[in-house]
Amino acid sequence: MTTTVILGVIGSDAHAVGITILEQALDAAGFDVRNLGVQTGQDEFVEAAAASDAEAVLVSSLYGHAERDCDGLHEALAEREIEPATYVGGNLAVGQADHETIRERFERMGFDRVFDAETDPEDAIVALKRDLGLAETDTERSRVSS
Amino acid sequence: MTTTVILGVIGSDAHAVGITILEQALDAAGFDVRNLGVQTGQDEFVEAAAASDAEAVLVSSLYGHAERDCDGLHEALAEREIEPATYVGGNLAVGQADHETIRERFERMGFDRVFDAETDPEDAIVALKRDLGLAETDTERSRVSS
Amino acid sequence: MVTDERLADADLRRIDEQVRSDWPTGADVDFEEAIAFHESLPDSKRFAEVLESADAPLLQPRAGVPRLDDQIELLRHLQNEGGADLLPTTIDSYTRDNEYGKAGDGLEDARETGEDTLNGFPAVNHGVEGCRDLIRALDAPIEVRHGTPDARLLAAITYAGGFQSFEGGPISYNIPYTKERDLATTIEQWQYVDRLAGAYTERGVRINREPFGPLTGTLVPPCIAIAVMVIEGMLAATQGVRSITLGYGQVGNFVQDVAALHALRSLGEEYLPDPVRVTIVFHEWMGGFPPDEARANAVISLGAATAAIAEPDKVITKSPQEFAGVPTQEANAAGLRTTRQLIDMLLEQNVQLEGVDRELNLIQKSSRELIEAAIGAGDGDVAQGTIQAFETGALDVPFAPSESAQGAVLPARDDDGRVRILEFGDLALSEDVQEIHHNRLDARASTEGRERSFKMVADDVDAISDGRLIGRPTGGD
Amino acid sequence: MVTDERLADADLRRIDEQVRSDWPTGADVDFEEAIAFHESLPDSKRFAEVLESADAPLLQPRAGVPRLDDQIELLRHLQNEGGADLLPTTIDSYTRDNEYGKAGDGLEDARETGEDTLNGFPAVNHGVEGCRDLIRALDAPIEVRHGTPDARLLAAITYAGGFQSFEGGPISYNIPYTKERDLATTIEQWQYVDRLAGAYTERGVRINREPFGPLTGTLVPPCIAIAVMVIEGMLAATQGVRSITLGYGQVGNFVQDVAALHALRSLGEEYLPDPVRVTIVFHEWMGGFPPDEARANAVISLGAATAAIAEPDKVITKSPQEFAGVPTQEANAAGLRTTRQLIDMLLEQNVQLEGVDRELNLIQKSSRELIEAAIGAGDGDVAQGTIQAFETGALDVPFAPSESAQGAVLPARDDDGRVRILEFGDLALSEDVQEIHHNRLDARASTEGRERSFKMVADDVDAISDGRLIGRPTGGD
Ligand code: B12
Ligand code: B12
Repeated sequence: MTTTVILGVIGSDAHAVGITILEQALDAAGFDVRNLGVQTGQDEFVEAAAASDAEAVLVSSLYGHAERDCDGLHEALAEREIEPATYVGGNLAVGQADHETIRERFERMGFDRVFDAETDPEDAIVALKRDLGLAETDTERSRVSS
Repeated sequence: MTTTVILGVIGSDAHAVGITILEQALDAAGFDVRNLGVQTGQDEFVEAAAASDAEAVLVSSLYGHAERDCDGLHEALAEREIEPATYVGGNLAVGQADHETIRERFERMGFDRVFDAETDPEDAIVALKRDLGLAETDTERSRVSS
Repeated sequence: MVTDERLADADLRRIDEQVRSDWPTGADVDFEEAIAFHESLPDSKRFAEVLESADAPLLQPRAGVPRLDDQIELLRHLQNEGGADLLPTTIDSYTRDNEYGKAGDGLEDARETGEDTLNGFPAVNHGVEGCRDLIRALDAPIEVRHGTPDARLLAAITYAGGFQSFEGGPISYNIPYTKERDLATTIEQWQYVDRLAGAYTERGVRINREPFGPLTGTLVPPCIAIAVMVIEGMLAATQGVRSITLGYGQVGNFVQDVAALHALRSLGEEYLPDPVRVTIVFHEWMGGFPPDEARANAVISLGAATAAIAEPDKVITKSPQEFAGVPTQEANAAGLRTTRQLIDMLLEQNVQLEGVDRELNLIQKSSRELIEAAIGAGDGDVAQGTIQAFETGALDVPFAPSESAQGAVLPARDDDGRVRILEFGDLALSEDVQEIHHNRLDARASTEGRERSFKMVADDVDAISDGRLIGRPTGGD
Repeated sequence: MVTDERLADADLRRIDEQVRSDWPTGADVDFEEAIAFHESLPDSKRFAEVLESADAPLLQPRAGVPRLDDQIELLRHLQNEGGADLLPTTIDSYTRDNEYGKAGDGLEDARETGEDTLNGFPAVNHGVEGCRDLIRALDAPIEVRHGTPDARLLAAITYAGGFQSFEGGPISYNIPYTKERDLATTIEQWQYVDRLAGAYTERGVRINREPFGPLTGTLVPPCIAIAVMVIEGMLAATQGVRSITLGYGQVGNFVQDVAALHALRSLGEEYLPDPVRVTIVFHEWMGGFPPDEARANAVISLGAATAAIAEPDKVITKSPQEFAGVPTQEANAAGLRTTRQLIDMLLEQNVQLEGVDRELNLIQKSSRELIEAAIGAGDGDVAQGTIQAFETGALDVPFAPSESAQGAVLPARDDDGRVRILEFGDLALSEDVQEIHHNRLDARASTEGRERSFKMVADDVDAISDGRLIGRPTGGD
């Protein structure tokens, strides 16, 4: 069983290194990763999620405009009647903001989980497994075969 | 006219570099400096001031015990019926204390001026000239001759 | 088809008019009147002269906030409390995308709520007069720093607005900064930016241009950065730019960084035509920072020490808050002062590192191979050749998000922490050079008892933020 | 007359009893029971073993507060948040003066008001059990750091209290720390301190002793520091100490500091008898700090970079708040992390500085001249010779407050920032060596267009806190 997840950097953000690392880690953990790359619009996230019946959408944003860029994403997903788990991570606000405030703000927007820039790819993998109800053995198997 | 000033590090404090620099600067500015060195007791300050009819007593303390070490100095001077200007300077409290609080505390103890560790020897010289009523020309003369 | 030739005056005028009609504030640009404004500025605000006549590395931070008065206050703080020699104005991301409408909304928001939702100064929206208010208010020269692939309107407005230095270039502000921009198009667009600087230069206003050396900021092998710098320098020189600052971002290995800065200077002077004054700028670590200010200070200090030894003309400083987000003005000034103290303590010492010459030779040889490959691919035309070279992968940048680059090159550190190339893709490096890289990385792999692999790359990307230089496997792996 | 001979067992016992009767807490010391306590400690608390088996420089801060629970909390913080490998307990100034009554009052005050009016931990007042509570509470080895000329009771109590490392020595804790102490007396007193450590050593508890290398912390020429270290090491070895850590304080010149650390290690190994394990410790800048945390971080980082290159066994870190007063625990931990990050980024790099060998030869030759002069002055007895040498000025320390030293030596930096000697007094250095110093300082004087003078010394004393290494005259002078 393969689990498809969508990954991308939203808006006009071009920070590519984080998703390159994430893609590689998710892939090694056995996920089927669709990496949309940087500077990806909301519509592209929604399109890709719908097209591949993805179980999760992972939105990355580093440059500080995440709030503006993500505004409306969950409504667009709802319109297409899909309900993937949605994660957002990176440097989500401009400046030296406190992560708790940011987390609340993005949870209110509909994200299931909000990650800061100290997030290790392993944290995302553990969360995905829990949220998508993947058994430990699934992953161990996939890890061996990868 | 020479103006005698007493200089020393009080208590069991052994920080010698600051008074070495101060001595040299005061000397170059034309003062007659009696440097009592480090680890000088209150009694030695009082004795020296009385003996040389000093116009100022400069107490240095770096190691954080100034308050304890200076307690009673002004009373001892009064007992000998001498009234030199009294300055204290250096790192006057243990830890990261704020200079305003410290200044007040030492002024209340009777010091005429309280200097922090950022003090340049020039600052002390300017203050001495003002407090002892030395004309600019006096010093300029002494500077030329030094 | 874009070639490396100077834009004709008629073309310059045509493009200029078209560009200025993109957004209402473009209409306020008047070249003659702008020359007069520049001429009215004191010597202390002439960027090129200040930079070129300095006898020790000048320090410049990055900084940009949406509102004009805040930007003035911020730059004053960096000058007075940080001791910055040269000032920056960093442009927001919407402006970089030419989304002046969104930038305007952000500016409005900032003005109304007092909260900054833009990550920089929207210079196009502030317009010529807004820029001049900024230039007038500060005492030091100010550079426009941005990341805009199509920076034509931004250049037209900020040059007229009194800025005398402008960062970026057709490769360095495309490949690391965008996904879908076509390289031929950005080269053409930057010909205008450079030609306009050239036009000012002809009138005695020597606008300084600074290609962005760090590229993706992440384990960029020196030869790649240097090749891109020299190429962008050549393109700018063709358009009449006469003050060019080539850049390089710290990789964290002392010997390699010192060697790379020497190589950058010598190749810049060799390849750029004589009337151009070449200066070099060193960027403190541009990759991921440690999530801890105390540790970040060590990264900044290592960069400052490198600068003291290599003596670039300018250093772009980082703040200890780099990891978390746009820094407070206090943290930004602190980064400047840490850098200054370290440079001033080391500068007078004669510090010579053994092995710099060997590394310098390798970097020069490799850079030359890449530059010549680009020139050769265009049969002598460096514009055409560069486009070809990026298409074929003969030139490439690691971690490049752009579809205009292969993005096939993968870097990794060797056993001494120098950045080498693990995957070359089609990079135009000779067998000799490739073998050196192979051998160095093999040595590391054997030290670590593991295969050379992407895991090594990922470990190296995280290493400095994890507190070390080389991403060795840790016990737990 | 004190000679460099091992104290007889009977003398040790006699002095021990006398010393322990100085203050009530002395009565609780029981040697056999103390051995049992040490034997009960896990390997991770055996100072000498942890230090001697490390494969990278270990980090140790300075820290001491009056109350036991506060000290435990402080050290936990430094270990957990700072990543300290070795922990300190810095003793307060009254204890250093053997004023246990005043120290007790200060401790009472601290307990009652919560305010710290003591500048360290009064270990004698805390007594054997208080010390053991501290040792038990922490996971790392802990050293007693102080500055006590007559440290006999402090040693008796802290050794019995479970500390396995003890800083100081008869010269290094006399000359820089006191005015009126007689050197012959402190040598005799430290023979007890060392002999007692030797007694523990014979029973398998190898107490580490660490002469205090930085001396007055202010422009100390390396040969002077090294000579004092080697002499104190020899005196300690005679008494049976088998783990000796020789120290050196950063002077801020890369090449000179690296050379000095190499010289310290090689001369230590050469002069100390074979059964002694010699390790070396590098102190980050011990002179006046900049009154600005950002700039202080650069000073700390320069020290850390030096440590990464020279690889001492241990580094004593400073905090960015050094200038202002005893640092907060957070600032202290920050100094540790800045140091760690810089060392870990540089350690794996093979950094070789040109010119280290030349400087190393000069330092070795000069140090040897001083050491041999001291040995010679005592006709082979280093205790006697040292007393003579300080009396005549053959050995001397700049800025020494002590009447036991001439204090005639004056140091100044040369044109490269290396610490040289401006006034030799009667220092036992050969004409050759003196000439080298003269020439270097003449070169500087001519660069600056001024005479060699005390003004140069004063300017150099302030230079680092003013933001540079060499105290050049500024425009205003
Ligand atoms: C390298 C870098 C660049 C490079 C990017 C090259 C490239 N194309 O990738 C360059 C130089 C081009 C660049 C440009 C800019 N940058 Co930049 N950049 C950085 C820097 C130094 C490192 C980023 C990085 O690669 N880290 C390493 C990777 C592995 O970590 P990561 O990206 O954080 O990703 C990890 C985690 O965050 C997490 N994660 C990330 N996303 C997600 C999503 C999910 C769902 C999950 C679970 C986890 C997760 O997992 C990842 C893997 O471990 C950071 C500061 C820092 N972190 O030290 C600034 C930083 C991100 N940049 C910043 C800014 C402002 C910009 C610019 C706007 C301005 C400028 N300086 O020119 C432009 C923007 C250009 C654009 N259009 O996007 C700011 C953002 C400010 C804010 N948010 O307040 C930062 C924080 C710097 C700063 N302090 O000012 N940058
Ligand atoms: C060098 C030094 C030492 C040397 C001193 C050598 C010697 N014999 O001189 C050694 C290593 C021996 C030492 C020992 C100790 N030190 Co110490 N030392 C320093 C250090 C790093 C520099 C001091 C110095 O020489 N500065 C250069 C001179 C030129 O400046 P200055 O002394 O400040 O003097 C100038 C001004 O303050 C002013 N000034 C001074 N006095 C006066 C008086 C008047 C009237 C006026 C007008 C002006 C004035 O003018 C002077 C000339 O410009 C400072 C921290 C710092 N400042 O960076 C710590 C410091 C002073 N030491 C400190 C401590 C705690 C100690 C010890 C108790 C503990 C220890 N670490 O071992 C012992 C005390 C020993 C003792 N019995 O006194 C603390 C004091 C803490 C506090 N007040 O809260 C400091 C601040 C370090 C710290 N952050 O913890 N120290």
